[in-house]
Amino acid sequence: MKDVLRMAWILGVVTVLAAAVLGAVNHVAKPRIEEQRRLALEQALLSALPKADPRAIVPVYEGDEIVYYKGYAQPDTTGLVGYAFVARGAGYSSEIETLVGVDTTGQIIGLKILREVETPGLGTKIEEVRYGEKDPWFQRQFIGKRARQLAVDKDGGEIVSVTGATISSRAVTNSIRKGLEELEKRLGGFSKTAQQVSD
Amino acid sequence: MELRLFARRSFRGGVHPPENKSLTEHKPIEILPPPAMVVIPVQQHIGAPGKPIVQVGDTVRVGDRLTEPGGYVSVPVHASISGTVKAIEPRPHPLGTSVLSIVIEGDGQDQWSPEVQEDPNWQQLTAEEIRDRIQMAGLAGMGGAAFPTHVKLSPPPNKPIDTFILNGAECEPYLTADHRLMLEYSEEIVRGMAIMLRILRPKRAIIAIEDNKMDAVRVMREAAGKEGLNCEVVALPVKYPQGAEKQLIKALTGREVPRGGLPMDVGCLVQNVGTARAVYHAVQKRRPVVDRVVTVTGRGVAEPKNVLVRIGSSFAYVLEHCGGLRDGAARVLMGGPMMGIAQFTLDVPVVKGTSGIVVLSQEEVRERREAACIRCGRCVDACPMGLMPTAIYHLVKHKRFDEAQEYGVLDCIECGSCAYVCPAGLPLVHAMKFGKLEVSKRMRAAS
Amino acid sequence: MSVGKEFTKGLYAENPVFKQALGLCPTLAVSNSVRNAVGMGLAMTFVLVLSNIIVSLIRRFVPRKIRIPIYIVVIATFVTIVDLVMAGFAPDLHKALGIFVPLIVVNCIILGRAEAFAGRNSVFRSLLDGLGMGFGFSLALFVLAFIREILGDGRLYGFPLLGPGFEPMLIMILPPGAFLTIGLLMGLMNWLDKRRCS
Amino acid sequence: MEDKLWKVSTSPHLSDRESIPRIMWLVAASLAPAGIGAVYFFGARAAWTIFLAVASAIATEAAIQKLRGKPITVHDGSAFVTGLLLAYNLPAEVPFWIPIIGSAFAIALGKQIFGGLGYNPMNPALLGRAFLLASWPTHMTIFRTPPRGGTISGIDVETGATPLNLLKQAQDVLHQAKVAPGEVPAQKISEAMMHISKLYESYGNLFWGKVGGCLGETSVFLLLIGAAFLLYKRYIDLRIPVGYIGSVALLTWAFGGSEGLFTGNPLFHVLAGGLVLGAFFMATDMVTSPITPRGKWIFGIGCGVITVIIRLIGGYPEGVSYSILLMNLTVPLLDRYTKPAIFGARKR
Amino acid sequence: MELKTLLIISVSAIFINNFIFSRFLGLCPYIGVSKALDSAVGMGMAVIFVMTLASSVAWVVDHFLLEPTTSNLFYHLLRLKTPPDLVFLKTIAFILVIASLVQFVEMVIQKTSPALYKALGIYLPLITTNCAILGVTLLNLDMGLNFIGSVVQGFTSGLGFTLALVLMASIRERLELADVPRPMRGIPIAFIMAGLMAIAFLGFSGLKIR
Repeated sequence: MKDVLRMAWILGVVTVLAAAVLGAVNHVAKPRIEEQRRLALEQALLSALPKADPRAIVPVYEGDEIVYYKGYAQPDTTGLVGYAFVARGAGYSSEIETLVGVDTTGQIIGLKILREVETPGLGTKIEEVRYGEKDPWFQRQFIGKRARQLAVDKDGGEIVSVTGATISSRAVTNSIRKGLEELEKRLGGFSKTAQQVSD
Repeated sequence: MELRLFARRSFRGGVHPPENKSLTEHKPIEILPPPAMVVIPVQQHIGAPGKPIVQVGDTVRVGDRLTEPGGYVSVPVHASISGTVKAIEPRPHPLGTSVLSIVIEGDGQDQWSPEVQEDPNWQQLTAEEIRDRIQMAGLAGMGGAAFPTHVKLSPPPNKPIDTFILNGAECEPYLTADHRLMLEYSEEIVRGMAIMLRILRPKRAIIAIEDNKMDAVRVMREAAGKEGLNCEVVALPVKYPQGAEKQLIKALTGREVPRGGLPMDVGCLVQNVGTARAVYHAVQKRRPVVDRVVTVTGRGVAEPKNVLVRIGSSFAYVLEHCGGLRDGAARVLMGGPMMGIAQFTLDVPVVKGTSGIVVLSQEEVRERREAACIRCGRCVDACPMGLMPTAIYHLVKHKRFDEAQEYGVLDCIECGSCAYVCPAGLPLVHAMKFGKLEVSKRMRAAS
Repeated sequence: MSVGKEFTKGLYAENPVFKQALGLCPTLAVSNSVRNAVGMGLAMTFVLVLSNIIVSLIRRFVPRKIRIPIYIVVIATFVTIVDLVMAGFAPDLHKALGIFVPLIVVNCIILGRAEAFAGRNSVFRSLLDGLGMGFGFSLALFVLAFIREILGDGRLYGFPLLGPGFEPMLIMILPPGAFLTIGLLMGLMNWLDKRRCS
Repeated sequence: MEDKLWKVSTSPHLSDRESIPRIMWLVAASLAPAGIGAVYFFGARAAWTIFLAVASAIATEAAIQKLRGKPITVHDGSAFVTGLLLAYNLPAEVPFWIPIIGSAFAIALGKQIFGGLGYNPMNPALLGRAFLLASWPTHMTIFRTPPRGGTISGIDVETGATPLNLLKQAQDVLHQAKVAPGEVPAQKISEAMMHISKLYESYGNLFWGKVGGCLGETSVFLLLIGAAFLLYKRYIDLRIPVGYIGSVALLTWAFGGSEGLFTGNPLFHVLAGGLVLGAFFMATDMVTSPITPRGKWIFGIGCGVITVIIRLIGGYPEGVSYSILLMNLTVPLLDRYTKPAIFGARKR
Repeated sequence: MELKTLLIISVSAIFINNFIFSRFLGLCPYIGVSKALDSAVGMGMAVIFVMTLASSVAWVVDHFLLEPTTSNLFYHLLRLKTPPDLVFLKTIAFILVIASLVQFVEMVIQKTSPALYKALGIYLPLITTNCAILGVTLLNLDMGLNFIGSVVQGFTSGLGFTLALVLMASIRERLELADVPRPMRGIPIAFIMAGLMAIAFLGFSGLKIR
């Protein structure tokens, strides 16, 4: 019995010691991890809203949830350049998350796929960058398009799907269109003309 | 897949090898003269060997008893020629071993023992006396299995026989000895059968013949009618191994002999037609088994025929009377090509279980180009015992005998159907025999 | 055994992956690219060396009966440190390796070395053993990833290697490719070993 | 008579005429009509693909056997059949290296690594195909060559797809329209419905082989000629194809329709795709199918169930190859648990 | 959780994202204990049992001890101002939970059912270091499943593992009789077989329950 108590004591001490060490490490690493997360999001937001100032992209909440972001040209949040939102759609083998940026008229100006675990070599081609090019060819198609144009060719739309990966292509396309329509509803309609942004 | 709709009476599995019976089926039985010398093994049956009661130098007459039965499951052997005992020593036996044998040099007289004579009072014999006579006449199943007949005719009281089957199926290719016997000695066969029925008193008696011998069916039906025998003569569709006891019972009665059991467990008893005739001889004529009908055939024999030969005549002697061997003779078998045993010498004697001497030519012999099993399942379809021969083969090959036992290796009747159809030429029967041996060795060691 | 051997045995003769078939899950899971493989190898080596050292240090004070739970706690601590540090400083790699970073805890190589070696040997030898095993593991991972990335993606460490004309054999970066590659590699090694012996 | 020692051997001393080479070459012969059909429908390119697949299979088999120091047994025809079946599972216009690599994989890793003929647990040709499909999916799913002699009213020419592909695409569009009303243009919906009805009326095309698809799978008629021959020779057991095709028909009839239970089109599903090729020539592969009668039924039905699952809700338009490969994996278990009753073991 | 969601989790865990053929979890026992069918079945049952249990207990531990929510027990017991975020301790917490769970289960089974202990007993100690167990608890956390979802995923992942293990064992038993090249015998051929099985399981990819 004494033995058991001794062992429990040793084990307890070791565990508490370990937890303490980890607490310390966590204390140091946590800000860094959050910083990394923030950076990643910022980078994505910037590729969605290329003309916005990195310091002037503000989230818009609905309850606890961020429903979209507003991007401004100036650090003092003036000169609205557009909105960004996260679109989610069920792909072939994963949920595909895309961050999409639109200008004030509802025209897509940038996008970045945040998460996808599609079939390597097929579905993942939605992120494929062709040899000698800079951006993914599939995503490039969306730039300049509006909600009504967004459907894959097989469904009668203008987006050329990735060969052999219609489901992934369709998931991205449809989720973006749905997100756009939702955004439009929230905003009560896009404006007819684009804001002039002074560079 | 078997089309079962039309098969009236049958058993599962089986094969249809070419029959090749036309070589001898129309040739009447030819009686061969007694040879100058016979070699009579003291054991020609399943059970304990007999003990010799003669000595070298003794003179014997045809029908003289040479041995004392070695026990209840044992029968004596008798002199098949008259002459002098030259030697009592191990000699090659057609089953492939050396067996103590009594060698008799003939005197050319062919003198018969005075005891061999018709018994006018045979009808008064009790069942016990009949069995005794059958045993002392040296009767052992003439179909090939050579199990002592008197034992078979003594079922224990708790297992009454309600169906008696006379086996004239003769499903082995080439063999026609039983066929000719039925055609030429139908009355004697029926008489022998009547004697056995008298002992057993079954409800039902059947004479089973494959339908490639319709003439025999007719003759036997007639003979049975004349004898006033209350029995059916049934023509069965040709299929190997129809003549195997368990398969025959299944085909005729639909009953399955349980695993490890005997026909009497389902109230049946099967006797070969040759045995029936020998029963008649033993009981009515008091004549022991000194000769038998043998089919000498195959493409390696010059003049295939059915012959009545004395027990103990050498294969060489018999073959000489059939015109000798042809060029290209490749295998000499005792029995048919499916279950027969290949002989390495022609000096072996004809024994009580020798239904045929088949000499195959090179072209007929199964080539054994062993290939890998492609799991085609033909052996499974062919096995009349419902086994998976290929599975057992692989288990035996890898010495996994416990599993082989689970897969039923002991149930194998060694009919050869599996190996006959195997496209890979695997020695399936060989593996079965080896597996059975090992498994029973282990079982004995365990008990 | 010489000190040098203590280190080199892990590389080939007692390679934890190829020779002992240990630590298979991360080996197969993250060997679809060399980048992941290197990251995983480093993380493993870090945990192996440090846990070996600590286990060797405390081996005299630990009651036999509870040594395994204590080893596990020690290992889990280092694994969590790696996890946190990687999340903070190499987020992409952290994302790519996924749950296989925390799963280093149950990697049989580490517990196996702690139990079989560090618990019985000096600190220095344990350190060398940890390094050797860690490098051996990394080497195995690297070899697998090298083959799989080149064939399956036409690239090496993310750089196009076989040119645009090469059509990558996708199956190599899918799960079946991992199984087939390691199976063939192990067979090849058995064959080479046997040839060398005879 | 000469005194010599005769050769002995164990019984039985006779055997029927069958041998493995004979079976294999006759299976190859039974596949010939479909092969000739492939060349007729898809042109000389098909012959070239078939030749490459067969040559590569034979070469790989011989090379490995030589390497292992085993007797070279390519004359037994099994490698030939594997190459042939693989070629029949390829689209007409694959690049030349596809059949070569596919056959090499099929023989090397599908068969020889287990010790060669008789030991492979899975169908090598199908493994080769699944390997190619996973490795180079685009090459394996593009059917550009329209078959000679017409297509299903032209719809498969413009899209270059097999009937099952077309069906899946059309059903996807309809499903899309159902879950998100108003998003898919009405013209696309009516086009999808038109495709489906056209497909469902194309029995003639499907039967004679005037549809897009893999080389050897399109003509049900030519395949059935070969199958009839194999059945006559008793090289294949009816249980597997009957169980397979029967369950596919039943399940597609029950669940294949869009208007509720038992509104599907079983005949279309039986005739389309590789079902007939798979059911008669690949699921029945002796080495990789169960040996017991009951096992064969379960195997065939299992193939049917998985095929229908993949066709109706899976990621691929066709599920024949995968279903057979998956059922191959169950064969040892099936054999073990469906042993036939040993004579006399049944309760009376 | 909706029944359909649970069905999707199950189908995914058994077929599409099978622990062995797709997620690479539990490979050591998969290769090690797949030589004979009987032991494979025993191992499989033990894994299903422990996985289900571990999934539920780990969810409880995570939800009430680690997550920074108002249901955190430390928040209530220590009267903290904000719920503490202890998720960084998940690895150490889960592995301790699993280790003690296995010990506990072993003891209970030994006491209550000697027959079950005989069948599962020898496999239980191996399970602590089976990464499939820790793996499933971490996956549940990653996927944000609730309690029922975690339990279902734990159970069905175990089923998927067992399916793979039993199929493999039955095939390996047959391969014992095959003429596999000498250097490939044992573990290498098991890997090749696993690769071929994984190819067959690709057939399930993209399965959608609508």
